[in-house]
Amino acid sequence: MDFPTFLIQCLNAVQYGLLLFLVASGLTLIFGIMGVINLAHGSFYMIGAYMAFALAPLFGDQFILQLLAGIVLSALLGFVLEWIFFSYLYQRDHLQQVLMTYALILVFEEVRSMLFGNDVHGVTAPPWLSGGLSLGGVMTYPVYNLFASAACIVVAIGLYFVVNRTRLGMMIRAGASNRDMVRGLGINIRLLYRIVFAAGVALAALAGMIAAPAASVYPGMGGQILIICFVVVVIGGIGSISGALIASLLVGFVDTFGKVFFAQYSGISVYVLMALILIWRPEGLKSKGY
Amino acid sequence: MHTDAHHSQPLLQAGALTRRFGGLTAVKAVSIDLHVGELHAVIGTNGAGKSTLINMLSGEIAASEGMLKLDGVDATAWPQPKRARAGIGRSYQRTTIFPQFSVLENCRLTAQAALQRPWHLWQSARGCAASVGIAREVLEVAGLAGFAERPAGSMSHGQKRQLEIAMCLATRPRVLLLDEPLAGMGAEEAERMLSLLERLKRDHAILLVEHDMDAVFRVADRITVMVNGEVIASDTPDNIRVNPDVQTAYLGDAHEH
Amino acid sequence: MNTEAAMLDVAGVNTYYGDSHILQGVDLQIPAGRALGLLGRNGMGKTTLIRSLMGYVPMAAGSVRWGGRDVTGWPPEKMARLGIGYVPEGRGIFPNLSVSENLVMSARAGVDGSRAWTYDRVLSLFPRLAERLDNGGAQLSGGEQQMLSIGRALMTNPTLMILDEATEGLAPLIVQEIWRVIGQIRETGISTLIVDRNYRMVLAHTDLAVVLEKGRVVLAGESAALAQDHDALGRYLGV
Amino acid sequence: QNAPIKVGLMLPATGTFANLGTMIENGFKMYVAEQGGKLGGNEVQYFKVDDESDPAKAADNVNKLIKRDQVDVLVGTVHSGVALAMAKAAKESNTLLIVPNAGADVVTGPMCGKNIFRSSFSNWQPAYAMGKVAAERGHKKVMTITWNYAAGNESVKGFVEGFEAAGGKVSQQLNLPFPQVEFQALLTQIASQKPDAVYAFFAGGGAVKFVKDYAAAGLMKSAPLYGPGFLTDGTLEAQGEAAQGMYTTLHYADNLNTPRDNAFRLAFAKAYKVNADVYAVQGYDAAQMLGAGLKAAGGDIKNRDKLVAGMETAVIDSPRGKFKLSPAHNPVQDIYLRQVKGNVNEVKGVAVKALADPAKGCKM
Amino acid sequence: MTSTPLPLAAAPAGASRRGLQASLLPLAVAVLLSLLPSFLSSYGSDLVLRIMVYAIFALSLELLVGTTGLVSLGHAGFFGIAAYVTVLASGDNAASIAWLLPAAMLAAGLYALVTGALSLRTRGVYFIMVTLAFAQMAYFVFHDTPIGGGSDGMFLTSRPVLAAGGVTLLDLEKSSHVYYLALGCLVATYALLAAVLRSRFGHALAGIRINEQRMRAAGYHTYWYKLAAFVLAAMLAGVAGFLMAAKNGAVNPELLSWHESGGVLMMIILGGLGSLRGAVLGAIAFVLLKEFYASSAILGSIAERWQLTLGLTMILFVALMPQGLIGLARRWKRSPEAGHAH
Ligand SMILES: Nc1ncnc2c1ncn2[C@@H]1O[C@H](COP(=O)(O)OP(=O)(O)OP(=O)(O)O)[C@@H](O)[C@H]1O
Ligand SMILES: Nc1ncnc2c1ncn2[C@@H]1O[C@H](COP(=O)(O)OP(=O)(O)OP(=O)(O)O)[C@@H](O)[C@H]1O
Ligand SMILES: [Mg+2]
Ligand SMILES: [Mg+2]
Repeated sequence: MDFPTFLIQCLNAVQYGLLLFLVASGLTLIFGIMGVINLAHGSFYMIGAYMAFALAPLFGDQFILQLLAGIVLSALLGFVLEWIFFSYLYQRDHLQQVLMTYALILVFEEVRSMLFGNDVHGVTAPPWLSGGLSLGGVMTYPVYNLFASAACIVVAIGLYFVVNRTRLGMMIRAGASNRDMVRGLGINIRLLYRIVFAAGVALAALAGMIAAPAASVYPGMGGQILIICFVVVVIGGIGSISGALIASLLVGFVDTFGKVFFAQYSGISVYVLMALILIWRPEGLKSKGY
Repeated sequence: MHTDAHHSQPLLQAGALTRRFGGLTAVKAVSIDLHVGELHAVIGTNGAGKSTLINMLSGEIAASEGMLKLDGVDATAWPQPKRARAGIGRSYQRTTIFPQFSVLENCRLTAQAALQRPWHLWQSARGCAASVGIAREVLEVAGLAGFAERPAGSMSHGQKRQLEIAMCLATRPRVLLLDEPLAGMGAEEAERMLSLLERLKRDHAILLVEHDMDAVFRVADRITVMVNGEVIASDTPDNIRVNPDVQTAYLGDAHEH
Repeated sequence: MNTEAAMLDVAGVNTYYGDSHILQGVDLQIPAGRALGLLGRNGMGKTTLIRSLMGYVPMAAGSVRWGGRDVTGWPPEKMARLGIGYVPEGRGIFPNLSVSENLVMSARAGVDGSRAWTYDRVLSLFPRLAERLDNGGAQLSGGEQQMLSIGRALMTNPTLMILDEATEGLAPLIVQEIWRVIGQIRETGISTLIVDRNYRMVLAHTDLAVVLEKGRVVLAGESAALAQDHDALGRYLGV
Repeated sequence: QNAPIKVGLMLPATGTFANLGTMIENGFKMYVAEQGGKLGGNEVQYFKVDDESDPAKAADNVNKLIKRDQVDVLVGTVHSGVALAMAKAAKESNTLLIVPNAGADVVTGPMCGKNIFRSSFSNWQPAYAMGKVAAERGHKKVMTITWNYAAGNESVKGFVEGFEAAGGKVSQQLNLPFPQVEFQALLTQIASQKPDAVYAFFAGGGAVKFVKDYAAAGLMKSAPLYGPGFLTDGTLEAQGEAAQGMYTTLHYADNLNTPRDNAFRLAFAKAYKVNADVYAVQGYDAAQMLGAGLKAAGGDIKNRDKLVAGMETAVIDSPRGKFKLSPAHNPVQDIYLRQVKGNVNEVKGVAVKALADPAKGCKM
Repeated sequence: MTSTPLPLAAAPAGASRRGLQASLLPLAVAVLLSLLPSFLSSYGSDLVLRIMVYAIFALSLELLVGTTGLVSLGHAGFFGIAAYVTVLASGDNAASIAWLLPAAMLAAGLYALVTGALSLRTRGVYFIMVTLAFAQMAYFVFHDTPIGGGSDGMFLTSRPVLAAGGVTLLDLEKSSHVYYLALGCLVATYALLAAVLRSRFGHALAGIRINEQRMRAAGYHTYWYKLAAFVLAAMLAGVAGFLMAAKNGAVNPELLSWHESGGVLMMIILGGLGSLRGAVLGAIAFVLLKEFYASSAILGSIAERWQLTLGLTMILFVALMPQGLIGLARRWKRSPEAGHAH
């Protein structure tokens, strides 16, 4: 591999890593901080992508506006979902939540099929993002991908700030370890959790909306991303935003170079990485920090 | 077993145990000997490193430096379960029980540790007469006999503290490392615990960590005082009581009776 | 006891855990600015009473009034917002938060808008905590956790402090300090409800005392008077 | 009058391939409806099972049709792994099986059997044809890329065979785990090696994303992208601009413009409100094949020998053009060269006439 | 507070009587199962067979999750490895069950020994994910390499037999023989696990689930206990894998996929964690519900929407049954004994 190609591969790795982070961030929030093992996270991602598909014609060129509308809608959805399906599960065994989210996957998948059919759909990127940059004469790089990466970085910073630096973030984390005590301090944990859950759903949906123009929209798209996101969250250390970012980038690099060097066995590479890291550091890379 | 072994070799001997947590040295080169027939109290300010010391003696956490001998045999590298089976029993400062199990099962399970036989698949655990017998006995001793069938989690705080001690006794230890056994117990229960300690020390080596000074001065044969990870004094109770360093660092004026 | 206007007035509390009838008609009043000690042997229902009035455990019967207002059945977060600072038995530290986060997250102005208890004041009360600000809650010693739990409750600037075994595991010097602070708090007009195994200290630092026996109030009155009643103390506390 | 013929449709109703399942089913039913709801004079009764495209459940699912519903003939499916399990079960229970899509070479290779038929294609067929086309178009050095799974590997193998037989050289075979859609790393590798052309096998969402990414990387001009028809069939709306001008090979195209095809497409559009595609044709032809066999057997489904002989000798008047079956029961058919124009795969000619699958390993 | 002490130890006599009662129901079910094939169509017996195989699989996971508290999302790895070994080791002529079944179990057990030894360094969700990782590795080995026929899997050319002294006792080409072998395995697995749960070993595992720290302090080498449970569970999953391969006559990488691991985990949660009956109930419910919702003969075109109906049903179950199906059964009976099962 010559040097320019190597650099482009690094760029690929970073870009894939950042996109993974965007999806995984919502998962860290719901899974790592609230303690809900949310298998339906991939479905929220899918919902976001289909939302982009459905909203695009309504908003035309107003891409940012469309994203905002999508965030509001998905947050509302998350709010209601938490209310109906999760609010009474926190006191129970965590595995009950797993069963619930598993059931939700089935339901979402079928509802999607009823609303949108089973075709593959494309979503076009807004014109101002649809060009390509030439990279050293080797290939061109879609501007949209760079935009997506930028969006991921913004979300990463924002999320890190909220979770680590605000009282809201502290309350959420406190709630994950001892709900009763948080209540005893005068904090309405039910409302708080509903908001966090909504935020997690909105983040997943945002990821889906951002990914849609690049990845297209198709049945089962949520399932594929789900496992890899769990891998990211766990490698990073559950509940750690910065850990998730590092882990996403690591996974991005391992996946990218795995494909280049061990094409035949690249399916295993990410899992080998996870197993090695967890055997080395049983609590993930950043077990304590948030 | 020795009856009065004070002058024989110590049952448990710890040399220069040190434990660091990142930048903090929680315990600095603490040496301590425990003899059968002697109750050795360790007192000290909050965060002085008493629980950490117990954790190192029982093998719960590894010492950064130092050595440990049980019965003259080097036990520094032994993992916790091995130490426990060799006779080092401990209780926890924060109640550490099996809340879902019955009170009896809590004790039976710890008693079973000495008779594990995991391959005895045909034999029912509840039918294991030896462990059930020990469990009933220690519940009687701890004053919990009437609660045997209650789920342990449904007991009050003080009752759980009593169970904590009972579970420790159920392993039939030779060395008892007790981390604030009186905390949370009412006056009456504390009284019973103290007389139990007085009985136990005849054939056990006991290390007692406790903040209740009345109790400590009543039962201790020797007192070690820790502040910020270091031993500032180790002496008989009478000498400790009047030691000015100990008074300013720990006792305050409350115990100058 | 009934002559003063009660800040907290709990009447006829009956609480069950499953089938067992734990509290059997308990009455309790805490007048504004007064300290009340709740005594009883292990397992008599002290904690259950506190958890009932805080709204953690549903009461089968009984009422809770706050400053004359009926607040029966309110959930814990609303009770806390009335101005109750709660130091639970067993501390309830958030293990995944650092010491300073444990304090900061609970900071709140009192119902009257007062901010008497600030981060700095709590740290100066417990200098040991100031040394361990970045430690995770789970990595504190038992006593440090207890300090944190008290400090956290103070950060909410309560009008009523409920201390359930708040001195457990604290070194004698600190315990003295805590009792001194309780005295101070009392002077600033804050009420306190204290459960502690050291009945002598409780009786010395409270105005009123209530003794529970098997879920019933068997004795209630002035603390000073009870301190002299060796008979009753022997009967109900086993001392 | 005979008892109704029980047809067991084992097709995906959920998951990635759900749409293909619907098209196949509709095609099949349309032919039966055209015959007045009868095949060989018999009423047709349908039994359906969702195969979920999950090979792990395939054995159980196919047994539902064979044992529970006791169907006379099995029709299915899309996923190759599932089709293999069906073939295995069909052999063990001696049930008639018609595969209306799955291209796994082994179905009409080592797994072939008297009672096993295919109305679609073998993976080898369009790939081999594309190999010849690529060589004819003057490409010397070509790279291939696919998912690392049976269908992809078979397709690439067919392409290499066709291309190298015609004098070309495949310089590198890339693959990535199924069903991953992160192509960027491999696209970079392609770009750095500067091949004359690239042959790709992907389907569904993967096909859409691959073609879009390939175009976005600016590779379409420097290294034209070829593939079997699945790369652009049913995905053009989603691929949009990116796929324009691409060449693919398949046994069907969107505007063959034969009277037979036009009539079929019109009827299909009327009946189901969507345009017919290759999957609909395959379903339709599966029904035709069964009909031909039944006719030869005089409507008696139990007369297996006559039925099979009838199917083996029939000339199927398919919308794709007439075809017969090879001795291994795979269509011997023309493979078209098509080019993407707007939202259709326009036919540009015949890549290979009457191409028969080599049926390696078939002993019958 | 002193209440009168309860009568001394649940006397052994009483315990064995209760034990007898507790084993009555499973025995009755086993007898019923052995009679079923004479009443059922071959499809019906197939369905029951499938349920039995999944019940064994679920029981094996129950030991890990319900008893020991080790939640694994990679259990299908062992199931699938055993299935592959069954096919790979059989060769062209019918192999003997006598060594094939142990070989399959051993292979699963060995993989569990190696991966378990490493995975058990982690806890909780990390453990879940490491087990997943190891199962995925096995999955990709079979999916991406030619060892096991790649993504399409491979076939069992001839199914195993059991012969003794020239007499063929079992010939798995006959589906009734597979049925009775599976029934035998199910009974044996259930009995073994029931024995494990009431033994000291089982009690120690339960103790580890609830408070591992205390178990170590008492003198238990918890790591070895957990590893033993992990390997045992994997070997029992191997029994299910062997039966699956024998039943289907084919194997496929999807047998090792995380969907399969997730599915069996859902079974035991649905059934109710912490009881063997729950695991069996869960397997029954999961298979039957799916079967019911997906049969177009009964539900017509709604059958195609089985994901919706199944999903909604599961949501209802979670909402209404905090203890899983077994909790429902207990509520009906209100028998105090049921509460004791670990
Ligand atoms: N896991 C840990 N990581 C970091 N610091 C720790 C950890 N465990 C304990 N410490 C610190 O080590 C010091 C000693 O703690 P230890 O629990 O031994 O005190 P102690 O003497 O038992 O105090 P107390 O009487 O309050 O229980 C404390 O300052 C505590 O914060
Ligand atoms: N969760 C529970 N379920 C069932 N019974 C309980 C539960 N919690 C407490 N109890 C019982 O209620 C009674 C009162 O308990 P409580 O905790 O109120 O006692 P307490 O007076 O606070 O005792 P202590 O001084 O030991 O803290 C005890 O007998 C206890 O066993
Ligand atoms: Mg301590
Ligand atoms: Mg209490």
